[in-house]
Amino acid sequence: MTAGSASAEATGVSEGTIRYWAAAKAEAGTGEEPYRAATLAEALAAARALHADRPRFAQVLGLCSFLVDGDPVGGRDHATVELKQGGTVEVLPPFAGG
Amino acid sequence: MTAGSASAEATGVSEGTIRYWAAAKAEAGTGEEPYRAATLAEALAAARALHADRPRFAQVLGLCSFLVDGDPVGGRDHATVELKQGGTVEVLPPFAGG
Amino acid sequence: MMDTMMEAADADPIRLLALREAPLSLDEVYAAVGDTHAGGTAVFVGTVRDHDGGKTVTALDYSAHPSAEAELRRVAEKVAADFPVVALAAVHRVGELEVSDAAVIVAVSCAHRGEAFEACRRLIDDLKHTVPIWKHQRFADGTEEWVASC
Amino acid sequence: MMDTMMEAADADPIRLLALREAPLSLDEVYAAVGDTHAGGTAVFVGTVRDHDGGKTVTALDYSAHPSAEAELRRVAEKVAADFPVVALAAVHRVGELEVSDAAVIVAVSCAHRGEAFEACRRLIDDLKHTVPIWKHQRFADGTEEWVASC
Repeated sequence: MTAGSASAEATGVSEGTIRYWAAAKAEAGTGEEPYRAATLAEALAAARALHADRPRFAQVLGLCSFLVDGDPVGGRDHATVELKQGGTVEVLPPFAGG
Repeated sequence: MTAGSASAEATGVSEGTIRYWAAAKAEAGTGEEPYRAATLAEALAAARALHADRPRFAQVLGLCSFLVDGDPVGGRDHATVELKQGGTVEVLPPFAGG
Repeated sequence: MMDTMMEAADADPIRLLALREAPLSLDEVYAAVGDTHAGGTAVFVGTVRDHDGGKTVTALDYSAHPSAEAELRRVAEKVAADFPVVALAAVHRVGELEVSDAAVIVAVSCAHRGEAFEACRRLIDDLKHTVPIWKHQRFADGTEEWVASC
Repeated sequence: MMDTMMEAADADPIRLLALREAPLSLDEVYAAVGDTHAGGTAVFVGTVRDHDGGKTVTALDYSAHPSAEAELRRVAEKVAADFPVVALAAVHRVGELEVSDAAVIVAVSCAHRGEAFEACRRLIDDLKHTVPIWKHQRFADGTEEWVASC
């Protein structure tokens, strides 16, 4: 057990699923991928690192709104949005209905 | 020939037709009646006198707009609107389309 | 009565103007303003309400002055000039109508919805204001009324 | 995909809300907001334009987040609360669409046309702003684009 993972448990790192929609899914090249993070900010930073080879991923991510376990994150600071074990983060690009 | 009618010709009195529409026709009790007048003001004054027994005629007339020989009278002073021989005065109550 | 229908050539945004005794068709008016360049179509349907001023309306009829169609065209041309209209249509019913019948249908297609809404609103407002059409209502209590003339 | 249709009881002004893969019907939406108390019905139809940003559109598809219908209801309820709405309906198409197809139809009936226009405008504006639906376009030159995501 590396120090990192041990302390991770202590500081509330949890595992769950990121679900990408529409343009975010297209740029990520996948509809779902796991997250291992304590906050939304950490999960998104990890996703950006993971998809660093995809030029437009970060750009689209910057336009998106997010749901955590179904609740809109809205304007809250992503670093203060804690993720739960087995939870979901949904990545929603700007809407374009009608 | 009475002085009145002689001088009437001299001062441009002409004969023509008044046509009433919608509520004006209903209150006048007729769709058409002749006019003998030099101006629109005179023709309407004569019509009011003729239908004095119809209480709402004058009231509806007051709401109407007029066409003289097809042209809208608009805001012009009725006393300055000259009538032609064989012409028409049309009496249009307020519109209520749609 | 008047049952003419003036369908203009394609280039002309005014696709359909009519005064009709026959019941109006929403599909016809909507189809008339169909255009691949349009992104939005705003439509307004004026219907016969079952009450007016607290009285129950049982029947209603519209009558029009002979100049009504020419006035309707003038209104339509002004809207087509003042707004980026792709296509426009306006039909008004004349004669006897029943409650819930459509008395007027106007429709405007534009590239974007904001323009379509504004042009459509102007079209119906100007139509009501300047086209010589009159509305006569009969009420359940046996009375009757010329709308706007009392 | 979602093809549910929520038709509310008569007392509820919200008569029809739906997301559908099948082509939309203007008649259905208009019929849904028919009401003898209404004097005016404003309708907006959003259609697939054949060009966008100067490029020719050849195909288009809409996809929706599972919460889309609940969001649509929230939007409809707010409009029904903020305006004197007699009846209201909104249907949005999902899946593959062709040019000129109707992507969305919203309709509002009120006693008077001013209210109907304003409520209808709010309904489509709020729908576009808050209902999680996405639009993907394919162009004649082979390129494609997620609208509002580039």
